[in-house]
Amino acid sequence: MIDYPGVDPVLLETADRLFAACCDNRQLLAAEEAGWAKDLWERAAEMGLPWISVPEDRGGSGGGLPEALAVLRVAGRHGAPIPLAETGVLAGWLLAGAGLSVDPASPLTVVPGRDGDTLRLDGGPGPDARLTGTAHRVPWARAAARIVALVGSDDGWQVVAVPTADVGVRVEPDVNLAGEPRDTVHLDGVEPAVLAPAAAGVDPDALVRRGALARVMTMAGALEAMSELTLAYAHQRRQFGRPVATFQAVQQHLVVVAQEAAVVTMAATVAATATARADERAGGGGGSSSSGRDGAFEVAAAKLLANQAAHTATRAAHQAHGAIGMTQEYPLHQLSRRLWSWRKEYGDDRYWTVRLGPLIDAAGADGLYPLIAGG
Amino acid sequence: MIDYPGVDPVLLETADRLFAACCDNRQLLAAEEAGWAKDLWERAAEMGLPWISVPEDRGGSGGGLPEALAVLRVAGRHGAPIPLAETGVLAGWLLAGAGLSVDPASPLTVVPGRDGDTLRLDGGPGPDARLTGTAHRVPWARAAARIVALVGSDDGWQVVAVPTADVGVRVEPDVNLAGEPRDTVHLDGVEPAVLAPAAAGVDPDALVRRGALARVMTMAGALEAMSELTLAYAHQRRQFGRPVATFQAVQQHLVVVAQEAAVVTMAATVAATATARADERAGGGGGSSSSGRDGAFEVAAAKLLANQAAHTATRAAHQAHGAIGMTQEYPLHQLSRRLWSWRKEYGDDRYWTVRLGPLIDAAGADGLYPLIAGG
Amino acid sequence: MSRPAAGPAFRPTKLTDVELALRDQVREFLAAELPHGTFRPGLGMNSPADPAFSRKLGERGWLGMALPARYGGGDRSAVERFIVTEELLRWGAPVAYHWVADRQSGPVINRFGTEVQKRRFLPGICAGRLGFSIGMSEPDAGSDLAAIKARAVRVDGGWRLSGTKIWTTGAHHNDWIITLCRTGDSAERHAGLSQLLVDLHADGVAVHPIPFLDGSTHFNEVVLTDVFVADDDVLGEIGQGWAQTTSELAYERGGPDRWLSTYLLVEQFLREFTGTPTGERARDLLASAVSRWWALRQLSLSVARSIDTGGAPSVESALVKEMATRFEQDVIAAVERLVDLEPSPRSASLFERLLAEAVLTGPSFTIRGGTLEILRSVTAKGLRP
Amino acid sequence: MSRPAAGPAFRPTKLTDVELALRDQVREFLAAELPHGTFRPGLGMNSPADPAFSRKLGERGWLGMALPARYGGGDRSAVERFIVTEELLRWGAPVAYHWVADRQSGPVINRFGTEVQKRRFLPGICAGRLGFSIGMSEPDAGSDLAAIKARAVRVDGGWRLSGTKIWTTGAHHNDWIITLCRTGDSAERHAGLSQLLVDLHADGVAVHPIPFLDGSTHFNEVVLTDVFVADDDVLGEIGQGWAQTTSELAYERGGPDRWLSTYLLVEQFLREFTGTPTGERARDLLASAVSRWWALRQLSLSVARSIDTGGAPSVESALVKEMATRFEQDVIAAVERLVDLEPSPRSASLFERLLAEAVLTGPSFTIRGGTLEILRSVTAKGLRP
Repeated sequence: MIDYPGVDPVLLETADRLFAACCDNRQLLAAEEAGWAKDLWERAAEMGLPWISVPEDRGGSGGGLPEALAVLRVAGRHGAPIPLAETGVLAGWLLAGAGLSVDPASPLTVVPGRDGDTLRLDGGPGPDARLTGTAHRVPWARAAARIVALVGSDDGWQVVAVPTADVGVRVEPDVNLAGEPRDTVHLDGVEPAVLAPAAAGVDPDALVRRGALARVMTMAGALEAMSELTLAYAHQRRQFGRPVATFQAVQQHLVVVAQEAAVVTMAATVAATATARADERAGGGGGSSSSGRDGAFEVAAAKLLANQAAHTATRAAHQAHGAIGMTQEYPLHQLSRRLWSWRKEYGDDRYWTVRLGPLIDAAGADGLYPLIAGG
Repeated sequence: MIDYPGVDPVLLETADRLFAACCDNRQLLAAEEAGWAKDLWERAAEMGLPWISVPEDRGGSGGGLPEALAVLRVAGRHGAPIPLAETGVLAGWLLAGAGLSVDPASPLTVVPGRDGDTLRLDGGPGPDARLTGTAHRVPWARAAARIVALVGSDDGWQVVAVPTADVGVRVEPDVNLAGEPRDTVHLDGVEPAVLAPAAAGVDPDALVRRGALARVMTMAGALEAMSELTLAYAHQRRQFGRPVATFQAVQQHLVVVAQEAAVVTMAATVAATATARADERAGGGGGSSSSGRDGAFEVAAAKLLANQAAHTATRAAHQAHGAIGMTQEYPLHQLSRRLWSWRKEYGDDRYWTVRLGPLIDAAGADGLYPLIAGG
Repeated sequence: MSRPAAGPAFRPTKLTDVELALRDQVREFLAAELPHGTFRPGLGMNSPADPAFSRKLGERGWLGMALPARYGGGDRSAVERFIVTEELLRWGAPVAYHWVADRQSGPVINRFGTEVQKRRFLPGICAGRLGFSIGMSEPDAGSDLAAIKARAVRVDGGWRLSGTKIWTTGAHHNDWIITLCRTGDSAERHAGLSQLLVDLHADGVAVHPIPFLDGSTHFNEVVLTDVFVADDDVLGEIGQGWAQTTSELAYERGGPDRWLSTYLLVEQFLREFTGTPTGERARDLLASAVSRWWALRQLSLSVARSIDTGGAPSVESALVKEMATRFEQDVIAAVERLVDLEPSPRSASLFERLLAEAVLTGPSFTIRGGTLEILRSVTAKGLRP
Repeated sequence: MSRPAAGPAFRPTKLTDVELALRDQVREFLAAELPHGTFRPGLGMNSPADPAFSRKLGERGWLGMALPARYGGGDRSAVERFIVTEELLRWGAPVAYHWVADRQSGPVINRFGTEVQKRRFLPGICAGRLGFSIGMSEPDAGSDLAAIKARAVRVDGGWRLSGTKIWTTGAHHNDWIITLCRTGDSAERHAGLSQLLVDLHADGVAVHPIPFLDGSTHFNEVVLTDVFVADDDVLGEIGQGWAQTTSELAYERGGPDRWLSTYLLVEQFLREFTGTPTGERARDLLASAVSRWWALRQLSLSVARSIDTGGAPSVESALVKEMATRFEQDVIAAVERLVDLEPSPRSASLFERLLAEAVLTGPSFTIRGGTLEILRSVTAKGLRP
């Protein structure tokens, strides 16, 4: 049962049918070979899925952040190999917040900002602006029409987009553990197609936070699908004359996977609600300040839990499956490889642990429970 | 089957019979009330057990460190509530190393040296020497005839002993989680009964290392007994018409407890051998240098493993037992409470992790496997 | 790649303004009644029994909250009861006296009892004046409750009951014990069990303490020797004891008592070690634990809301309980590794005393109310593909 | 308080001077043959197959070490084999080509084979020129080996074998597969099983790769369709296949391959991150892992010594394997949490490539050679009070 508080179930049913039709294990393996699922992208684009939460007057499909995230959760169930989060929830958010528009057909991506990135803006944020440097682990860069980035300038953070077709752009393929493109992008004096100051509060930390929220929701979907797949297998697979689901040792694994899926789905949803509320308060597409109940705690806690779940749940799911789960022909790896990858994207355990530190210190002993209980 | 490489099994059988006769659950509860088991002490003293490894010409029972540690392992099986390790392996080692003698009847203890201790030697290490200050967590202090300590002076580390009967000595009772005395000792200008420079290489670090070795061996015995007790219970206790040992969930616990007991017993024994060899090289009762294969790595690794086992094994053993294991009338707690206490004595996880750091750094990548494989 | 199935459902929920106001009231009451440093806080439901404190809660309408007002209850919701319980437990308040009566005996009497029984017992429970024990486990019937041997035989006007019950919390200060016993001779192990209300002061009832490994005496053995139980004191139907017993706790499993037992340990760590430069290990613990409490609380709250809206969240509450009690133990281990001290039960430091108590009693967290192993089987059976 | 019982016994042991000299020889060979940076090291027994390397080991007498010299073996001890295996694995040497033949097929042929079979197969195994696969698992017979369906029927001069075997490592480059199949019709599931030596190049044998989740193709499905197996190629006795199979691995379970799969990951972490200020987390990992390797190695070595002195350490080796494989996985998780990088299988960093491989293949460590769950049951049954 896919449902998401406040989101039209018809939207989610429709998205689920689309992904289910295009993301079986064979199709995912083909997409891994090809770099992405172009056909799926085109059908999703027809339905406007990638641009949900981007205002219509900015070229988007309208709808709110909850709708967009709910669709990501459905996409996560199927491992949909397209830049869904990148196009709308991330690039669309950056562009629209900066008063820019998306092109309602082209896949976009966003430079997540890793250690070792050297992107810089030369010539100031005017007509002479040129981008140079290297960005690592850019999702789906080879498939994207434009690469959106947040770059520093004397006038504050600027949102820029460069066409991947530009001669100054070189995309060096790399992948994550799931075979999803995480390319290295080299820019050599590229003129941005668009450039505008980022919305108030939008800075690299805010981008990582939004990216983490997108990944957490996608991971929630993957964990739910993993729990269902494992449960189905354990009831179908028989050894010693009975379903393996009746063995205590296997039951323990089934319980753990279901628990982790429940924890992450709950955490993702609560974090999404907190972020959407903060967005509203900030007046639309803006960022949110880093104090108070603006979603900072919720997103940090949710990504930390999701990262831990990626470890705990995959270990249990694989153990419940036995050898079959290690094969390419059985779909479990499409979920586990993605979870292993996504836990390192937009903040690993340590990143979010460090971010939670000041919030906990600020709360102190007397404020600790209110921090946990949201007040 | 109690055996210990190179140690006469008759000694261990004898010790085992003695402890078994004096350390059932009821007797241990009575000793907890009384502060120690005086009757057991007297019988052990008659047999010379506390002074094994202390040279006969220093008032000891002779024998080597392996014999003394093997007896500690047997004592650990029964939770023997007497200062066995303290009297011989620790106090005897300090005194004999300093050319001093033990009194072959009186229980001794040693100041382990905790943060917050303030013991100091006034008047230099001569006839005017006086001891003042507070020492915490001194095992069995209220039962000991003398308290032995290692104190600093301008002439290096001094071994001193003060009679607990001295008017300047005040023993404030405290306990560990097992109810074993871990008293606070206040000294006010006490004249040491004996005083001599510590043997070469004997310093507070060396004392902690020797204390850790003693505790590890005692913990090994406790873990073995815990494994046997848990196994026996799981085979005897029936639920749903069969022994609980036939349930997968319980089997998992039985396996874990047996594994942890095996790990710690092996680690303790190898560490004991390495230490005994280093002792021999250092010429008897001396300390050993902190580099090379002098037992420093082995003792550190063994105590770290024992501390972890105290957590892992007790959790599994209690889970396998269910409610009965939480009661005072069933003997499991005599083992688990001791393991919980001993893991914090003579170096907790962090202490030994910090000590292992430089050894690992010194080994480096190329030397890492030789460090593990002992060459 | 997989079609969605009907898995466990946890709908996120938030507290309403009315509920938030209740929370504020409870917090104000606790701050005034039990200021930090003036009382000995306990670890969750292991906290001390304090009948006077329980009566004060009763006066405020915070016991029997979800019971009908006509029997002295509050006619309030599961979420409101959740809020009060959560605040009491995280404060370390002395809840032991009313705990079982409020959480379990009141609801079961309300569900299965006669009108007379409800009028007789519920007002006292709601006032915090009547303490109850649970008589389920026996020496040979722990996880396997159907192996119960306590037996009641028909006599004129009632039953004569004999048997031995163990792990009966608080029987030495409580008034009644709801006893599961055999009233029939069915070969089917689950049939022929019934629940009887037994006066702990009746003839033939002997209460012996079962000291816990830390020396505390919350637990008792209750030996019943030819105790007469009137027909009026049969709870529910004769022969339905098994069904009544298994249903009564289905939704209560995942409540705040299953994840707050060691909360105070961490709060007190933060209080006593404040200003200490916290290393990576402390940061790891705090971030992990706070995140998990946050998520567990949302899941647990969602179960309470589901009950209020007519749901049947038995799988959900079992899932929460299983992971929550494991987490409570993980917290102890993590805190214990943070500090290089040998915790003494006699220490002047509250943190140290709480740590000692947590280490000693922690193993019971995954045993009480059904072992982890049994819970996992029950939970797994509720998970269907 | 408890009387000593006959639990699992691990006697500490040390390497003799002769054994230490062997270790030095292997280390010198590896340093000369496979210097760091000149080859692609593997993770334990998952390392690449390199027949040329295996032949070099054979030339040095380091394959089939414990087999009789008259069949090309070394007449050496289990401890000596332990030493060679340990050094090869911790170096990440390419052992896959000879692995199964050396570890399992050689010993089982030596134990159950005819004189003719020994003369035919063992010299090739000892020379590193003959590769073997294991034909045990089937689609419906994984943990439950007795459910095997592959069946051989009696024909003139031998057997006609049909069935499907899966998870047969290296069948695409090996020469023979020792196949467990049904030769009788007994209702007793374990009876009627036999082991046949099947030429992988024989008519009716089809080998299809089963790609692993990381795309590698170590594993195969071997489909056997009316394959003729001569009477000479029956291994051991007809009907004794179950007993032969269960005995063959009893002592091999706790070898260095069960705790060294992820050793290189840590060594390489230390190599590439040297000079980086290692935080508390890195110190925790290094100290814990090094300590546990040290103890596991001592336990594992003790098992090998016990075999050499006539012991039957089947419970001991199962205990070691179960904890060792869990530990191998724990190491991956701990290392993975230490470094904030998204490991790419294509990275220029060896550490990163090893980490990617470890994360992807790690789940198999507690599955291969019998799942953790089955192993626990087997082990627990061997533990008697």
